[in-house]
Amino acid sequence: MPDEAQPDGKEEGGASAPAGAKAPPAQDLRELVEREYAGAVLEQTAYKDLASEATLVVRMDALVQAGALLRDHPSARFRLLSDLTAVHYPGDERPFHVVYHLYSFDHNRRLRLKVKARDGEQVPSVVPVWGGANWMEREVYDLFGVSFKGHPDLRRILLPEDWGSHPLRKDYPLEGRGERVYTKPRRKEFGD
Amino acid sequence: MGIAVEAVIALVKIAVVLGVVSLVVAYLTYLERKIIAHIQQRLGPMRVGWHGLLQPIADGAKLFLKEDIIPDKADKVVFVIAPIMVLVPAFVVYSVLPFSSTFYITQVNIGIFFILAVSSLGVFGIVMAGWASNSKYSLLGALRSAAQMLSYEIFLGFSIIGPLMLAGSLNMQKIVEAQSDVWFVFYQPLAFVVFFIAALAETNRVPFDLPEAETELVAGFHTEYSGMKFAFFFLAEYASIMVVSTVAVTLFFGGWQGIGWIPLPGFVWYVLKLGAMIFVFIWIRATLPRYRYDQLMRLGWKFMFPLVMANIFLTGLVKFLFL
Amino acid sequence: MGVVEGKFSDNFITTRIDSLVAWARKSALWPMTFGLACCAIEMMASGASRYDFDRFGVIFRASPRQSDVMIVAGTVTHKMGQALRRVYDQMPEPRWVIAMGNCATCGGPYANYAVMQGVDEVVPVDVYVPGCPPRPESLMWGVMQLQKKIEQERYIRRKA
Amino acid sequence: MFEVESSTRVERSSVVPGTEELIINMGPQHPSTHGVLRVILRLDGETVKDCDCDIGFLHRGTEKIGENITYTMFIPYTDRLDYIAAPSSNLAWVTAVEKLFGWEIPMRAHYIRTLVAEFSRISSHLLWLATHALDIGAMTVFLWCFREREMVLDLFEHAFGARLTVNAFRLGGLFQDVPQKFLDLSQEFADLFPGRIGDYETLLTDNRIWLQRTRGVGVISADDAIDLSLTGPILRGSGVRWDIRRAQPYAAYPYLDFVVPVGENGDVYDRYLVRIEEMRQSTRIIQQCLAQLPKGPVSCKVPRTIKPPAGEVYHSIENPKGEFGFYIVSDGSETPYRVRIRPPSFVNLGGLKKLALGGLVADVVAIIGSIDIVLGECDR
Repeated sequence: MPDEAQPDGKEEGGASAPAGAKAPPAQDLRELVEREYAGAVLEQTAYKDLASEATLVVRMDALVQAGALLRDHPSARFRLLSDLTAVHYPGDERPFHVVYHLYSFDHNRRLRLKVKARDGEQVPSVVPVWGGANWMEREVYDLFGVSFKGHPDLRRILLPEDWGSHPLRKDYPLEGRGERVYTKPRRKEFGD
Repeated sequence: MGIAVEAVIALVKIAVVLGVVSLVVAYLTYLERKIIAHIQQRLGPMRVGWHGLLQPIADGAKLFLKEDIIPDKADKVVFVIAPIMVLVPAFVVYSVLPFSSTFYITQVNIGIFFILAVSSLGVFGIVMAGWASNSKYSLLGALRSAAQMLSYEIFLGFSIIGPLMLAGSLNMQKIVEAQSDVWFVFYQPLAFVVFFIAALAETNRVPFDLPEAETELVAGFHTEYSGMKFAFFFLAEYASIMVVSTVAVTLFFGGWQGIGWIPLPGFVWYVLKLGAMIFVFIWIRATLPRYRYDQLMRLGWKFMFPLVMANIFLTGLVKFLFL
Repeated sequence: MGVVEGKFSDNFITTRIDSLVAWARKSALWPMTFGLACCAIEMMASGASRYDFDRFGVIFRASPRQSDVMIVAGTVTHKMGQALRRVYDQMPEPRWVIAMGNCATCGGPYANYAVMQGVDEVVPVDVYVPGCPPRPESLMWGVMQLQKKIEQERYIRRKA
Repeated sequence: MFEVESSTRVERSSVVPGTEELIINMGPQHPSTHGVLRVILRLDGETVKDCDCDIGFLHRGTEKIGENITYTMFIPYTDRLDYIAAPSSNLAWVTAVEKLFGWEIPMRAHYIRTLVAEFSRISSHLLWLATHALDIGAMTVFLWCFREREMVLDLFEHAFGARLTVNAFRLGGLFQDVPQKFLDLSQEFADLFPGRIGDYETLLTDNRIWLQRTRGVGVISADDAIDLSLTGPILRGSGVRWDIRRAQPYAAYPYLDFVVPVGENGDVYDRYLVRIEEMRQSTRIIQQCLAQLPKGPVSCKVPRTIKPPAGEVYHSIENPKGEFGFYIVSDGSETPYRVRIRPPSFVNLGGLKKLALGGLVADVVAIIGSIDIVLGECDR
């Protein structure tokens, strides 16, 4: 799959180049997390080495702890969960990448966390860490079918309850089946 | 014979008053639309007749021809009676209003009392409408309406006691005649303020239009009403505006009494004063936001009630000491 | 009212009565505020000072029971379609529908799983107003087209 | 409206007198839900005991569409996300894509973009004020606001030929330079507008009823607001001085002087004051943009086929409603692999429950108004 090869390719380029010159963005955060939870960070990337695009791929079981650490540690203070979404890479071993965009008011910097999930695997919910994740996780559940462990109220949010599938998955067609065939009312009812 | 002639005259008077009042009330809606439009830098109805003058007639005719829906789950009998219960009291009141020193349907010694008593019946219609519709918005609207109108009825009643003490009569004619020198609004400014606020609440007007608050309860107690029944509610609302304005003019602004030496017939004075009062009603609608339910109650009981009581006490004291 | 509807042949009196009925109906078109998306903003603008729908006797009512015409202003999704149909059913006869904008007309730019391709899948539409979103002038044009349509309707005369 | 389900009916069968909670269903077609939001309220009398939002009635699958069309073709769709401030959404998309490419945009384009984005902020705030005031019952404010809003829309028409969904910006800059008439009229508007804000304030700011309806209603503390990811005027109303225009400037904002207003109590009234002040600051920004507007090209060199390198970017701007961002995953082809819209209204609406509990029904209406949602980008 060319798709999921992209971040990896970037990561290799990023990891090899800055070894001498300068540390890649978010190196300090990686170290911060690793110090507390060794082996929690699986990958570290940054698009074009931009500080605003610093990305840490974390192990799923360490996600909530790492999130709480990043939120509370004075050198991180990522108190705002800007965004939470997912990307689907079908055919991959772990096809669902759940993406968290964090922002720190104190240090005015952004960080992207990623978790890669198998199909049908439950991702731990970050609602205890960032309350705003509630609706965003419901949306990911609705549109991707990724379910979250420990979410207080995991229901569909955008689509009707009886929709049945998850339209933002790559195998779902754009002009979809619609799932619900809308029965046209008979002409008679229109009073003509 | 005498009785028969009197009966015919009375019937003619009733027909005239009913016809004119219905038409005037219908045109009140036009007036409101026009005035609000101009306050909001619009034009208001322009296309239906000259400057939209036929608009109320078109509205009425359209509503008359509209399908009359009685919701499936509604309490059908009460649903039908409710608009009548609202409309009839609003029109019955006109029987005792003195339009000029000579033109009135009947002269009742307890005229003002009669007005208060009859117009307070309207709230039953509203509660019935809200209950019978079997819809939550209607029910909430009716509950708000009941609480609001019952409370403000009290202030309305108390606020007119001051002028009545000065006039020494409950007869509308006599009250007007008592103001031939000075209008009561100058003796009783507090009473007028309370009366006016209570009147706004009684007629469900902004800032007290909670029972039909469009943005909260869709259309409140008449959400489920369509066609002519809805028109009844509409007419009743504007008819009660006319009534309270008339009472205000009679009690506080000297009824048909003119100002100084300007030679105008009493009826013209009456209409002019009434028009001014109604304009203020519309002006307020275009200007103020809406109160919240609890704030409305607080305003009534904590502010207006003591005020009106103090007013009665003061009036009595002054009257006892100096007159 | 049903007793006289469509019972009479064309003659001077019945045509006069019918034109009077049509006049009343077209002069007091009260739309249901059915704002769904972008078009709703232009619909609001149509009611506001510059365009002033009130000139035509058009005032927006919040309750479907008291409205005559439903201006479907915006994208109708499958989720919304049911609610839309229900509101339409709550409106009393005679009722009309204006499909405002491309989305309500045919789905507009949203050819995908969620969007109903035109509101005429659930309710009968009288006037289609094109535009994305239509300018208030276009909506006004739509209302005037509807008025023309109402003028031609038969009330007590037999249907042609 | 939309009140016929038997489950939402008043149950009349209970003969035993007692109190029961009323479940009321506002929307999806209700005058004060600003579109097709459905709020389900559990009421005890008129007090809100529970509140649940049902959204998605305007879910148009925009993200899915984004995955199937090119980067340029997606610009008109961004218009229809936050349709009240369409140029703002345009700006978020084009800056995100430009970040993906790493293009250098000419200064003139930056300034014009900023100018137009600020106009869109004014138009959005005007619509907010209009509907918010209407919800609380003041109908004249509605029409006054629309009067000025029409002026802004006229300006858009002069520059881009459309009123609402203007499709204002292109990747790499602008489609063409704005006409001189636009700049003249902008100057005229900027001179006139502060007085008009004063007019609105005359009607509302010191109005006793307005104060009673908004003060102490829908209070949220700064910590709670951050925890719930609220952004924009709600966050600032709670006293957090954070504005992406200042914190992470884009377009021409680094060169402009403006104040980020904040509130103290985090209630509906403070949000009102914050937005009113933001309109004043926007006018200031417009004045500065017009004064400093540099000469030069309005677009950088854009290749005929737009094929960004593979990778992912997240870029957000300060929309009138909050943080509006795009997360784009590119696989190196002409269409994005994944387009994620970070919607401010969606996230802010998530805080409604926190804000509304314990209030009255009338407060819910005021609170929804003060959140300032637009369902286009809430449901996407």
